[in-house]
Amino acid sequence: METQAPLIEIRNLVKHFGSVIALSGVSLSVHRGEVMCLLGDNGAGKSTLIKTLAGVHRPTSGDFLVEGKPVTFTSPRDALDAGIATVYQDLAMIPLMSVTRNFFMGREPVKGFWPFRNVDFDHCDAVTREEMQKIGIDVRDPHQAVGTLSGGERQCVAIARAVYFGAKVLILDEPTSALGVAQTSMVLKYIHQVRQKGLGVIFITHNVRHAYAVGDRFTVLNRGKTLGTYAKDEIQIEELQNLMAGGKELQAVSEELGGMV
Amino acid sequence: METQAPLIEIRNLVKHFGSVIALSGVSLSVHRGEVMCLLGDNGAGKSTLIKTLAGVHRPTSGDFLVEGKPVTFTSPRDALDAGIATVYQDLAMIPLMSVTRNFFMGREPVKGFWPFRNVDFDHCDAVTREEMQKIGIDVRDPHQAVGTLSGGERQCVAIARAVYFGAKVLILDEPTSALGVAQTSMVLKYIHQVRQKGLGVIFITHNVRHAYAVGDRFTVLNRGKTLGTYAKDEIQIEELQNLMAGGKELQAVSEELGGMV
Amino acid sequence: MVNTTQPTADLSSAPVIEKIQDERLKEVSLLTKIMRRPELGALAGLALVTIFFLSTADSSMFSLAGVMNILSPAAQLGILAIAAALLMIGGEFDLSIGSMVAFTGLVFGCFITLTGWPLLLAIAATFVVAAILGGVNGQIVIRTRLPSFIVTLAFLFILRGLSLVGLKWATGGSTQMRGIGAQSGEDWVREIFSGTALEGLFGWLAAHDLIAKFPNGTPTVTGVPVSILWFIGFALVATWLLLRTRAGNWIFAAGGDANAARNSGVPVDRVKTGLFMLTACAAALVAILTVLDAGSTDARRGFQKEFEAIIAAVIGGCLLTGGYGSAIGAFFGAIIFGMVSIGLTYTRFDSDWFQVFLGAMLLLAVLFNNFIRRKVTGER
Amino acid sequence: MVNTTQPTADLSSAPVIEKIQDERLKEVSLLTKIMRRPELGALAGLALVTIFFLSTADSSMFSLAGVMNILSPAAQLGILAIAAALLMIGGEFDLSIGSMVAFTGLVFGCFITLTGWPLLLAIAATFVVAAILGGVNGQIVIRTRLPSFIVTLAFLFILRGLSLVGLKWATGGSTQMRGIGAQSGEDWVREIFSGTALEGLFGWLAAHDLIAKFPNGTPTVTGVPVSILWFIGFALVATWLLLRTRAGNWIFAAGGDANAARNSGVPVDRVKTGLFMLTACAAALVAILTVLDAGSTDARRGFQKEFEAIIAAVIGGCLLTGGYGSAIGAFFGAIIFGMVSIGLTYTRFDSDWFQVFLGAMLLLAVLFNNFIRRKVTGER
Amino acid sequence: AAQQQGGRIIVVTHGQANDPFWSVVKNGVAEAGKDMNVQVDYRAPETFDMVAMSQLIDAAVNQKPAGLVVSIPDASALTASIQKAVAAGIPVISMNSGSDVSKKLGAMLHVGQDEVEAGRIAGAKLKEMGGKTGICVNQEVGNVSLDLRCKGFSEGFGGKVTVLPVSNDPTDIRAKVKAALAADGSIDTILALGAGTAGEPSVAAVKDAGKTGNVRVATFDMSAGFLKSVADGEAVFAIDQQQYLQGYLPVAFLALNAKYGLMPGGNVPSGPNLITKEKAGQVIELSAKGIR
Ligand SMILES: Nc1ncnc2c1ncn2[C@@H]1O[C@H](COP(=O)(O)OP(=O)(O)OP(=O)(O)O)[C@@H](O)[C@H]1O
Ligand SMILES: Nc1ncnc2c1ncn2[C@@H]1O[C@H](COP(=O)(O)OP(=O)(O)OP(=O)(O)O)[C@@H](O)[C@H]1O
Ligand SMILES: [Mg+2]
Ligand SMILES: [Mg+2]
Repeated sequence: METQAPLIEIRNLVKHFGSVIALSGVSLSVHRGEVMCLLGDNGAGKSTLIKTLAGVHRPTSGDFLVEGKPVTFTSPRDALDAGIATVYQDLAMIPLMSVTRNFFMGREPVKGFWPFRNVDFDHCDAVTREEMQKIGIDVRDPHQAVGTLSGGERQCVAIARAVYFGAKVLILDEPTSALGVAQTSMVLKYIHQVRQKGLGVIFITHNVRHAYAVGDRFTVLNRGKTLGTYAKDEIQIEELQNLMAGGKELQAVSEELGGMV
Repeated sequence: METQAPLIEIRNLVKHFGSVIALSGVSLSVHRGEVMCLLGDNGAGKSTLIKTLAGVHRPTSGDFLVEGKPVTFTSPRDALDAGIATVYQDLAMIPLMSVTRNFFMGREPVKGFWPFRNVDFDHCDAVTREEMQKIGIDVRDPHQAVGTLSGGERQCVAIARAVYFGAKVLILDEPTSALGVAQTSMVLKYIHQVRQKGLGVIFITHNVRHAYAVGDRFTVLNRGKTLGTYAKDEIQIEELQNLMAGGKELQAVSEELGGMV
Repeated sequence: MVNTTQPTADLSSAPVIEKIQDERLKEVSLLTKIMRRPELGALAGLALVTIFFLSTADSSMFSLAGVMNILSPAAQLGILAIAAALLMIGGEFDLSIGSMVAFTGLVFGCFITLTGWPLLLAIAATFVVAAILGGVNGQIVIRTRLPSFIVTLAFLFILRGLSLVGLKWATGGSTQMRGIGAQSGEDWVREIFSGTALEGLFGWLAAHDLIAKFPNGTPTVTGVPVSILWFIGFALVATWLLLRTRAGNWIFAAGGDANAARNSGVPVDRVKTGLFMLTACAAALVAILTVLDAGSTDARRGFQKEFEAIIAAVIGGCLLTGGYGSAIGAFFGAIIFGMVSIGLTYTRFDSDWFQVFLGAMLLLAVLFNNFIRRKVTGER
Repeated sequence: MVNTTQPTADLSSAPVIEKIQDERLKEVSLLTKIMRRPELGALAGLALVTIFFLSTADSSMFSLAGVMNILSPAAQLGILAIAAALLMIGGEFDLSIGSMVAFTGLVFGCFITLTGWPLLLAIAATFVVAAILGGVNGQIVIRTRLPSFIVTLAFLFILRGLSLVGLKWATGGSTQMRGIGAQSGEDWVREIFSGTALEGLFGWLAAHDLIAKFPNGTPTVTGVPVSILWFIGFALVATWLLLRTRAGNWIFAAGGDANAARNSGVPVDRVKTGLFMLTACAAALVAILTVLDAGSTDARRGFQKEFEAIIAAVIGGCLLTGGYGSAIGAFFGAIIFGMVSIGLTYTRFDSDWFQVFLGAMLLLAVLFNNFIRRKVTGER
Repeated sequence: AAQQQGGRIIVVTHGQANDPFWSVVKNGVAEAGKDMNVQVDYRAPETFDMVAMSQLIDAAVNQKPAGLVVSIPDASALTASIQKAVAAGIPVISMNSGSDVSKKLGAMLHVGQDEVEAGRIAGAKLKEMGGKTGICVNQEVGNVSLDLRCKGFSEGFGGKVTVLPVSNDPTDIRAKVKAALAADGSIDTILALGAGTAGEPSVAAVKDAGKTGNVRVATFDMSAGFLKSVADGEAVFAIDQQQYLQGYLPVAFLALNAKYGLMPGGNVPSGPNLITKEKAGQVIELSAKGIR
């Protein structure tokens, strides 16, 4: 075991849902201070993969090492405790609950002693407001229900939360898909900052430009299998785009529409 | 009234939700065979605007003309009957229902006479399969529940449905955000085709490249107001991008990350 | 190997129906397709309950007379349960069904005894009254956007109270109105709504010693009670409605997500109002059947039937949250409920244990139903 | 002008809480903030009901004795309603509450009369039994993933049946167990769970002619029934729990979206099991309070209380779908229900009309509650 | 006018206004109120609920009525409330149930018949008619006064008695009675605890099973339909507690007490009274009007 073991390493991960095979042997590693982009077509298994890393699903077989040590997570809580914070594609937020309550859900800071242990909501409100400000959203009232936020703002809450609690690894599943240009820039900048702090990041996106802007390495999934992993200096953006989509046909459309996709 | 009145024209549209002002005077028109891109930051009011066009919300004030005639829609059904088909950002699909049932929801073709009027589900299944094939998704079992599709596939169902039933105007609210590269190309190609058939299209997106690839005119919304409408030959892609985001700060980030956003 | 890469959203809390892509799995796929229907679990539950009683109950329970005896109460409950199931699939509850049975029974009785209308007119008028009341329920729910639970709960009390007041007014002080049967004539309309059908067939069977007879030669079962035929007929129509018609699609849509349905052009409010009216009419049908059968009505008719109807619908696989379920499931659910509640009388168990057994059997039936469904669909 | 461009998702079916961005609206914002709380509507409903009775009922209804008289049933219902509200917020139902009252009452009675344990031990043991039963309910719901509606419904029957069987066994054939009060001693434990508190104060008040007295000189109200204090205390604790603690956040999360909560690290299963245990313990508390007060228990104790508890919680603003509601709302809901049901006896209405009025008042209270909330929040 | 006559008289019982038995009581109460020219109020909890009933008595006491009439199905649970009424100086008369504790709790007298005793008399009569195996059709198991009727029946009957728990639904009752008859051929006696609810469907069930005449059906209380069956010989008798009196007399006594200070010197037994074939014809009409 080397001293600088990857933060997360999976080998030959397989995941079945009943008779459906979602992942059939995926290997991947994320190191400190690295942004690993996970790319692939709709239904390639990206979300399933990261849900397995996050403790939502249990792998059917395969090895899963965190900092070189094999782990088995039985619940998302275990993953959180191991320092893996995740922004899910479906966000994992409760629409009827306030921004603050969603922000701290599952990890509420308490004060006082046992039977009278309180959550320090004033502190929570302050943190929420501050973290949201950092990502470029001005939450005037942190008591507002998350369900009343626009899709973009909600995404920002999920990201800010994951970043705030992300101790070692930050996983982001299509965080930029609902965001406007300004917010997207902010998130990409954020990912950049997080990497500089020495965290590992797994970043899922369908936008090859977003991926190429912040990614260090790119893993492409296809039909539940790894198609390959490439360092940024090994691959051009066009090649990457073709790998993501599967090639030929796309070229035609792209040209027809002026190469703008 | 000219002979070639715009398919849809709105003037000074205002929409309040209680004390919230979502739209404060928006004007817009869509002509036959034209793709009008509706751009704007998160929360600018894009979804509210198109929901008003689609009959979901009733405008607080302002004029709404379809082919030159003033209309008031009291329900989405009225809009559908007037030939306006919409793909909502939140998709308007029932997860527990099958793909076919969702596809034809609200517009089921019936056969037979009154008390024994049946929906012709075999025909429906065939149409669904065919239309989905056209958009590049191979639905093996049209009885499968929509909730079991991936985000991207679901989006494709919604788009295929709107296109199939779209008689005059097709409204698409961020249709490409959850799609992979291949599917995105397909949708853009689709929009292109629809335009050539002479329909009007309103296309909402946060991706300036997608917008520029298919758009004829661009209307930018900001805080519930129209910031301006530009024909494709009047504006460059960089300008458009700046308009969408609101300018300066973005430049910095974009450069920092290598101008890749 | 199964080779599947079709994307599937995470839907673990709702009944997941998976997709088999490989052609080699087609047979499995067909079986799965049959077995994943919500009603199949209920059928499994019914089988379990039947086996239990076959091994513990007196053999007379499963004689022809015994089966009819189980089906009679099941039929009345079932008519309500199917209507309740449709309404639940449409995303609403009606807690006033039971009271509606009492109230429409009274209304029907009044039309017969006080106004002296012919039976057909009285029945038609009763259905009209029921439909109006159901429509009021529905309109209040739609206009105020209050949960239907609380609105129809208010009507549970109001209609129950009005039944009492009305009965006392109509009878001059009694809580029971009688003589309705005697005054309603004996024409073909009555044949449709009371007594037994297929009497000729049963008489013939008895004459040929194919079914049991009393010592005096009349068959122990003279025919199928009409309520059972109504029950079966309603179940078939409701199933056809749900699965094959436009209205059925709208019901699923309205219950699955009213907003999404509305945005897709489904007239959700009309669908829901229609369902409330249908439920009220089902209650009226039960009222007419029981009143004509018993010849009388009283203030406690239909007591807690709303509750039992919902139970039967849930046993039959309806989701309380709406958008999922089936009429045939409710059909089997009502039979399970009827069999359990009647069946214990045929066993040797001390009747004090009645409720314990009722509860345990319900739980077992539902657990088994669930177990079967999960096994078959591979859902975890 | 109001200037708001903060984005808001479409959430028209759920209580929308809008966001006011302009500083000039701060006062409105504060008012809105207070008024949008789910319990405020219930308070408005209570006001309406109070006004109704002030104008129609005997003046003695709002005398000190009258108010205590309203609060006593409200307190017993309310303890159950608050627990039911917590459970509903957590996304589950418990239909076995009413039967649990009967069963734990029997258990408690047996501990006192058969084993002769001291009161404190008997109470503790009763709570343990209740917690275990609640835990069983919860575990079945969690492990089988069946709807809690159907699981607890089975327990409704099972526990009600066991109460009957147990009572007959314990008393040698009767369905009523008497003399529990007499055997449970008169120590400080009993003071906490039965009778009245603050007797000194009321005696003093009576002595100084500040409150009404009977002809024989004793005050008409000798103190505050302890059940009312338990009720208030439980409402406060539950409110604190919901709004200020980690567990409260978890309850909202578990009910709002169990999957999302689980993914965020909330131990949803533990939270739900805990809530089921809490609900069972609340039922046990009510059982102990009523058994000590009445000195007896019977097989019908708590009949339909589960229903009333859910009604009170819904009147108090809880959503049936979970994730939204408040303990204080259930508190007011229980008082509304208690006031309506007792209040009618102070009026001149014929008791035949009781249910009609109960239903109409409930509907009115909820409609008014809804109307106020919509007016205030600008929701349409 | 009523107010001058001495305020109102409140009746609190454990039977709901829509229960056929108690609706007759209530009719008696109303009639007495009219005859004596006093205001009367009839109150009962929504289900058989002793805790709620004690609260209703408390509510009645608060209104300082001129008299209070209560039934006492559970002395332990109601003691405190009744004693409070007595302490408040309100004249109390107990009725229907509680004859044993009536005096002790301070009631002036008791009108009515003990449920156990009534059941015992019915049981003895049915035994005399040759009954060996009986069922007691109980439409509300757990309602103590109904349970006591079954208990009395089994004491008086002597033979084997099982309780058949049923709901309020006639179809359900009919099916269950039929099932019981099918499962146990030795059943020769059926006692129903309510004429309209349980009695009539029991008669129908016996008819369905082809055992009319072989199985004797009797019932507590009366309904016109059941009485008709008695007259036709399909059922043997109905036990009449003359509950109309249980409503009428206490109100009349209390009204007279308020007016002239009169009060009878002892308890008034209102029943039981077996209505057999000979008498059935005469009472059908009264029963249909809610008087018997
Ligand atoms: N809960 C589940 N039950 C059954 N199959 C599932 C489940 N979740 C995922 N799958 C399977 O996993 C495969 C991959 O789905 P996944 O959501 O991981 O795709 P994705 O790569 O995230 O797609 P997208 O880009 O559209 O989000 C699909 O083929 C689907 O059949
Ligand atoms: N149902 C509603 N109730 C109250 N306010 C609403 C409602 N729907 C929208 N709004 C308001 O409308 C404004 C615009 O929201 P909208 O959803 O139209 O934004 P959008 O431009 O579609 O944003 P995004 O790009 O994130 O989808 C928001 O400020 C919000 O406050
Ligand atoms: Mg995904
Ligand atoms: Mg939008």
